Amino acid sequence: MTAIETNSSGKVKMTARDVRVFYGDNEAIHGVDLDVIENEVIAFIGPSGCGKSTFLRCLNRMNDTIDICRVTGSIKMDGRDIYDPSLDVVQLRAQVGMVFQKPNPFPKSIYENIAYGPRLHGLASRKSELDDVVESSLRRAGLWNEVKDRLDQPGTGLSGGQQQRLCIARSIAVSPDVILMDEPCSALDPIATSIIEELIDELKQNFTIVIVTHNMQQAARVSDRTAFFHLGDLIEIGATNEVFTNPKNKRTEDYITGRYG
Amino acid sequence: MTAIETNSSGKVKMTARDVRVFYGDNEAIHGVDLDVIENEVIAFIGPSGCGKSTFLRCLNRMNDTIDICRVTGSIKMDGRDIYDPSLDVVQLRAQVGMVFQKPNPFPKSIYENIAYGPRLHGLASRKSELDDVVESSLRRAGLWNEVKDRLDQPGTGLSGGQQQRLCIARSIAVSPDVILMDEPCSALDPIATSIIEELIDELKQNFTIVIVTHNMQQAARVSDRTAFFHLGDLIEIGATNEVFTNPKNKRTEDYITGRYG
Amino acid sequence: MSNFSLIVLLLALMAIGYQLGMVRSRKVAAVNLQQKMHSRPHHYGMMVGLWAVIPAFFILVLWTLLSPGVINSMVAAQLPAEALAAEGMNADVIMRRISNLAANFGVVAEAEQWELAAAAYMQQLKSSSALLLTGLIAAIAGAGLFFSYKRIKPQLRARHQIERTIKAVLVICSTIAILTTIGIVLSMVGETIKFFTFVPPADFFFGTTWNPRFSTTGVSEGSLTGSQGSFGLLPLLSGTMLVAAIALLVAIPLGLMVAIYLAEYAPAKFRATAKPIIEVLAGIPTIVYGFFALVTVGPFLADLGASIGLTIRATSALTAGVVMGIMIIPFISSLSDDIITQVPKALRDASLGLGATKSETVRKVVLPAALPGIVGAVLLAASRAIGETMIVVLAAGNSPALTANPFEAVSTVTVTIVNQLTGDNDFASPQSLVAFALGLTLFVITLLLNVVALVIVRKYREQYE
Amino acid sequence: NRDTVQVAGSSTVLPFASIAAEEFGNNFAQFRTPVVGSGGSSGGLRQFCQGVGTNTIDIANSSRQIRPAEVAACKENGVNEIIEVKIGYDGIVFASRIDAGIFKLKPEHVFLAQAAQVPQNGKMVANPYTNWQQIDKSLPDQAILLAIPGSNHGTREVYEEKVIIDGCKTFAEVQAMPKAEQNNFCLAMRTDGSVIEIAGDYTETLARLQAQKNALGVFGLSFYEANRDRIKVATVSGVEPTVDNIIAGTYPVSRPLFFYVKGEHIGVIPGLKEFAEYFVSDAASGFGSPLEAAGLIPLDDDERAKILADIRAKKSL
Amino acid sequence: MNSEQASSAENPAPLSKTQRQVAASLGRRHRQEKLFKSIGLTAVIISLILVAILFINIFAKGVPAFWQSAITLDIYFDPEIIQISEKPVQQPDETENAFRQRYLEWQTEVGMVNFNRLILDGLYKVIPEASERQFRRDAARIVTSGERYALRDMVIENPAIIGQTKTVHLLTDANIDVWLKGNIDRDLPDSQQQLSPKVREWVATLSEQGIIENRFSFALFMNPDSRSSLASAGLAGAFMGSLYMMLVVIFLAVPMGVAAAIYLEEFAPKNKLTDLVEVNINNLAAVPSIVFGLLGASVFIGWFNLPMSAPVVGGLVLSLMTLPTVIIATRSTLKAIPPSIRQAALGLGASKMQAIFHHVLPLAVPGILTGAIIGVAQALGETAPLLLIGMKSFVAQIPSGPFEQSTALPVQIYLWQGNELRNFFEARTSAAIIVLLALMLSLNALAIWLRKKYEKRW
Ligand SMILES: Nc1ncnc2c1ncn2[C@@H]1O[C@H](COP(=O)(O)OP(=O)(O)OP(=O)(O)O)[C@@H](O)[C@H]1O
Ligand SMILES: Nc1ncnc2c1ncn2[C@@H]1O[C@H](COP(=O)(O)OP(=O)(O)OP(=O)(O)O)[C@@H](O)[C@H]1O
Ligand SMILES: [Mg+2]
Ligand SMILES: [Mg+2]
Repeated sequence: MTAIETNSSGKVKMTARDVRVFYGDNEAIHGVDLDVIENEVIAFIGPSGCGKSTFLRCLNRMNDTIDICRVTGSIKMDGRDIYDPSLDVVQLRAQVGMVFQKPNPFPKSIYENIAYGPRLHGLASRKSELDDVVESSLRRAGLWNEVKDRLDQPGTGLSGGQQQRLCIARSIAVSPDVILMDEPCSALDPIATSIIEELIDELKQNFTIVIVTHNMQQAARVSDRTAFFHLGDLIEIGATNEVFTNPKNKRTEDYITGRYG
Repeated sequence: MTAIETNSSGKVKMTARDVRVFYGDNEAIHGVDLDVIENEVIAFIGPSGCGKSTFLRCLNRMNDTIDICRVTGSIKMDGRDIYDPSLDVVQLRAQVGMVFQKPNPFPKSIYENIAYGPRLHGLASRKSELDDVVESSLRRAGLWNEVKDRLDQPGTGLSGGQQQRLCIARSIAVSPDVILMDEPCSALDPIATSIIEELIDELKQNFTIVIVTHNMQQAARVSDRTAFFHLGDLIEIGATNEVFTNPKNKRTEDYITGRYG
Repeated sequence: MSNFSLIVLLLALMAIGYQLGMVRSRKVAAVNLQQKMHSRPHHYGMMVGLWAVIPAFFILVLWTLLSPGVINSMVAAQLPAEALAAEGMNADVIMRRISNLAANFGVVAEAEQWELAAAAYMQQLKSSSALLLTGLIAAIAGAGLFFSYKRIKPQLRARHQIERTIKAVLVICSTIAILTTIGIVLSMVGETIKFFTFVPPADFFFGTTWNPRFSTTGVSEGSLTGSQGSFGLLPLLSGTMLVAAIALLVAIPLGLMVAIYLAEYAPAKFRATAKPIIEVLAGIPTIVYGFFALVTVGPFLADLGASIGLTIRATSALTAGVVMGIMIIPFISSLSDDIITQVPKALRDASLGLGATKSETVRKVVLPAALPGIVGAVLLAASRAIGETMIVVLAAGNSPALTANPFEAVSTVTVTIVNQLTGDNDFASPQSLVAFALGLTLFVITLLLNVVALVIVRKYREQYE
Repeated sequence: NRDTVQVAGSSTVLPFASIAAEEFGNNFAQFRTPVVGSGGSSGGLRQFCQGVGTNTIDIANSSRQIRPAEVAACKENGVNEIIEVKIGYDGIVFASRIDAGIFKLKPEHVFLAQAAQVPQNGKMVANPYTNWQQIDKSLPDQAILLAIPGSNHGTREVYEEKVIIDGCKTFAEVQAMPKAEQNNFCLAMRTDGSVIEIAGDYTETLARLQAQKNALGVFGLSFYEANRDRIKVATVSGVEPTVDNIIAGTYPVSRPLFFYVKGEHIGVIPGLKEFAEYFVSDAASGFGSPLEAAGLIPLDDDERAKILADIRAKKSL
Repeated sequence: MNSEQASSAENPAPLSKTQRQVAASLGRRHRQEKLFKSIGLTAVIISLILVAILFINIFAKGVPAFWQSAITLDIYFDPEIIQISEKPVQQPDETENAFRQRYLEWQTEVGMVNFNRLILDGLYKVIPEASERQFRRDAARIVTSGERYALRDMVIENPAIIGQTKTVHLLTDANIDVWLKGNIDRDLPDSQQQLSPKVREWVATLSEQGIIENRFSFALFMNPDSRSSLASAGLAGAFMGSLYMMLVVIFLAVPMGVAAAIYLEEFAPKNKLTDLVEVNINNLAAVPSIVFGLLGASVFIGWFNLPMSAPVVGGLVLSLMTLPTVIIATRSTLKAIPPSIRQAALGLGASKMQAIFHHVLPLAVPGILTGAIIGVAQALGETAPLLLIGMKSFVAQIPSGPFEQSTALPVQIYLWQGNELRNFFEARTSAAIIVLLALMLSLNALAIWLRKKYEKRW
């Protein structure tokens, strides 16, 4: 069922083998094998409810926080099993950042929202350094101009799209190695979207990015490789232009051309 | 500043005149004049943070629930001022339904999420009728197949896109006259999106729909008229094909063609 | 009919009204197809039910309050004047005898003839009053039912009426708290003023010794005339603050950590058992704590102090504070636990996703978000600590000394209030009246503290979403 | 409408009144057992003087005589008929733990132990005593720790009057002081923790003794009687505190106990008068009666007869 | 931690600069985490240990009080001694009042009988020596004085018993109980003993013969308080009083508190006035409880003419006292409920009232219940306010309704605490506390169960 692309160039950053996720008795992911390669952008696409977010959350073990959720199989990062009990999930999550599907700013000021991570990890020793981190993160997420005069106002008082960008800014402020983005542009207009896409392009130089999107064009634009999920299975994975122009699987083709359903 | 299209065909359902919205001292909407015509689909587009949601919330007075928010100007529905103190906001909100930007299912079962509204308004007298309403609403929102076996499980345990469709189903279950949809497809894949767009087309026969979207194609596909907001101003409003093919205002053009920013 | 059966009757009417209203609203809806009903059938039903009951209930209450007075004065007017004069008795006493007779209660053997007659008259009045009331209630309830029934139209906003009624009930309930405060202040002001006629306010508020003698005002033969002792508030106040502060120092960290552990770390089963068990601490009668402090904790602390070279009295502010702190743990732990549990998961996820540890998430995200509620819990605990008596009586040594040393014996305002109010003092003497002054002062002080707390909370409040 | 006699007041009288009430209820089937509340003499009289009516109490127990100010307050509220009933005496003893030393106290010893300042060689000096032996060689060699009744207790008055003041005035230095200052001087207490004021019951005093071996406490005679195995009594001025000694008047520290009946309620509240009469009857509180067994020191027969007559005559203050 | 370092050594994944910084901070942060968690666990354990200590303290003292020594005697209801007329029956033409009068007279007549003689006669059968003149006084002390009324009540209940012999268990005197339980040193000299040497000798033999033995003390649960016959004092009156009071509190304070909290948190305009109300309610929680007693005495007894010493009044006063607790607890939880829930409901056309009652309140249930649990626990243990409304009383009857005079469990505890007999201030108070705790837990059981049911994290 799974289609693993073996001859990928570049170093493998993360590998998932036979990953299954259960919510209670319900199996949401049915044995997925997948590699994430360093410094690539990989896009997950697929119909709503097919398990993209679920799989994404496996990659930094955010599923641990859901009581009824159980993960089996192996996921490795740099060769280390991230489900190894001796592994430090905190470090894992610092290394593998995440932007959630629903924007979830802290009920703190905009400034504090961004500064939270750097402070936590001791990334800025002085106030001015922190100010710099905050400003540059907001700038890169394209939010600086809108909020620079109201940094001390609550992040929860922002518009939907602003909150989403705030969350992106917040997660890049700690410079993780891998960034998991769950539909980061869902609430954004084309312009803001293009800013984020530029950001992704820029981040790709140093980081690895996994992005979930339901926007085919976006997937085509930003990603190097694309994985297509369907009902908990990984149907197809390959170089983006390959997948989009010449899908191997019928279902992928149907989905991409919008004929599915 | 405002561009009001006067010679619109059809009966005017809602009129807004010189609507200003303040968050504290901050003016988020600067005097907007706008008509919503019966049985049309009107799309609000504009960059993130320009006030689309804010204006939308004015139309069913959801802004009342934000402490610091203050609305001036007049908004009428069927000729009645909806800010008239003698008006029953509850009835208003039953007439003017809303799908929020961030999906907010009740922490109850999926069934209860949908059944709540019909029960509240006494739209179903028997259990079987209610079951029908629940099923048809879920079907129309394209969620039935995914959740029919788990109607008794919490609505909060759904995927992002599923939650969004749940909220759409929930709001159409009470058959409001006007439906305000704040980016109803932001978390949806193309197929689910097309289902919702079909739904909108279908609803249009009987209801009036105001939709906020940042997806130009979607606006072009579903809406009869389009309003472009920018920084709290209504810049342009007109028949959708007009606005998209032949925008009157430079900023509209820039935005639509993605050159803005 | 007795009031009880009247109430049952009204409830029955309410049920009937409810049914009628429902049926009628459905009919009206079926006739007026073009116009939508404003409210749901059960709203109309409830409205009719309420109209049937509420006015009638008010009448019932008024009647019950007023009728005894009316009947009494009617009977009193009938009493033979010469008999009254002959008895030379208090009119009140006679009336009570008559009503006892009328109620067939108590064995009043030597009842006079005229008394019996008056009693019979009273009985008659009472029964006719009851009859009248029943009639009146029935009429009013019927009228209410009928007119509200008639009023059912699509435009009628029945739900509003009901919600307004409910809101009125809610308002009344919150007024009770205000009325209580007013009552408390009123019940203390008069006696406080009386107290200040004995002792100058300055001596009371700024005095540094508390040593009221046993009440001696007006003792004729006793040799102790004249000395009423000193009524300095400060030692008591400092004692109160000291003990409450120690209690909070014990309870806040313990309680909060318990709450955090139960809400964030503990397995569900453990939490479900540990929480009610810890809540028992709030329900153990304070006298038990008092003796626990006196017999167990005090000597233990004294020994502990001795072993590290500190002199701690067995009965000290420390002993009382520690034990009181134990008692109020559940106030903080259980309430905070509930509030922490309410904080949305999305916030925790956001923090964890950034690589925060669980404790960092709790400290920096969850607790700030839960702060308003937690402060409420802490204030409640603090209030309890300030208002508590029995533990302090036994454990703090009941020795009103102006000291900031927690190892010394102290006394507190509340203890003194209880002691002075329930002791053997002359109740018209300053020794006893001072209780009221103390109560009022404490009231004002805690009020100010609460204002400060409110201001602080407002400043740091974080509203999520 | 009330058919039960309501009593409230002194906690010293409470046990006696309770027994009387219970016996009354058992012996008079036609009346209900009176309800006896506590709340201190002050609290009882306060309630008593609140007015006339079924929502006020009928009898107030008191371990001291009613004060003129209280009578005035009563009258202000319409309580004019206050019938005073003396029921007997209460003895107060000094006792220490059974394993502590034997005390043969004199009033001046107690004064010297508790005073803030003591006369020494014609001068007043801050109290230097920390051990009973320093006060008098006959006293045991143990640290001074005195548990006395709190200033809200009626016992305190007797204690101060009959022990402290008496002991204090034996000193020539004190007698030399102006009369007005004597009391203040005598009653000033040391604050170094050697004196503990007990606001609660005698059980609390007992608990203190259990916690602190050296403590010398003040108890009621009946409490001591019931706990003879744990505490031992001190003689005062050489007299042993026994019922006989107290009746004979040789033991100095005792006080009368009272209750006050609201005359206005007699005839209205069933059983009120009967209860009052029963309480002071020989059967209830005479020699060999249950109240005596409970530790009340009975009145002599003449006084009893006079009081009974007063009740019958509704003789009020 | 170590293995991780090892593995990162064998697998040299070059960490970025920030990730190195992160890794560097981790050691400290994990120590913090561990510390924090263990502090939490310690706090829980300390609290549980405290509960355990208190419980052990109470139970160790209190459990023995549930057993009391009783003597088994054959009582002959001697017609010689019990000379009474026929038990009256109501005649058809007789008024209620007249019959009551007649019945009372008969009861008084029965009351005149010296039932003690029956007991003594029974005693002489097991201790013949006791019938000797010089020992009669001692013999009279063996059975506690209240038991003669038990015999009287048997006769009043069923006069046909006269002439029969019945085997009955009678409670012995409280001092005998103390002595048998070993609470008084048996080796002490006579002068320090409460019992005379003869009585001690008898009791020793009787208990060897099994005629006196420790029996489960039903009297403790069935009898009201007693002062003249200490051994037969029980908790029934206080228990019922407390129960009635708590019912009033539960049905009054909890709904009212919740209602007030809803109004203040959800409906009241946010202005200076409501701030004042909020502060005021917080402040009310700090008012010493005795002050509520003052208020209750003047309002409920003085104005509303409610009876004194009655559980309703106690319940009302305690309700006022508990109200702030419930209000504060409820408000705190209401505050913590995310606004999106309210908005979702409002957006569907629910009125504010409906949004609150359908969605917000169910989520607030756990907090409300916690408030109720703590409030009830506090109210149940409170005595000071009862002092001024006449409920800190000696009441020798079991109340048959909330308007009857009664006392309350904590009051009973206080009264027994001050009793000079050690059975009371040691064992019985603890037994009473056990009963109080049991009542508290059973009153709260439903709330605890419900709370658990409604707790859901989302
Ligand atoms: N609750 C609030 N408090 C304060 N300011 C707010 C609040 N909600 C929105 N704003 C501000 O009002 C402006 C308009 O917000 P609005 O939510 O209407 O934008 P929008 O057009 O819906 O944007 P988006 O597409 O990102 O959702 C923004 O600048 C936003 O920051
Ligand atoms: N917390 C949960 N409890 C139970 N089931 C869940 C939970 N979260 C997700 N699921 C179910 O698991 C499946 C996969 O969900 P997931 O969120 O991964 O979908 P998705 O691909 O992200 O969809 P979307 O594009 O709509 O966000 C869905 O059927 C969903 O209903
Ligand atoms: Mg998803
Ligand atoms: Mg928006």
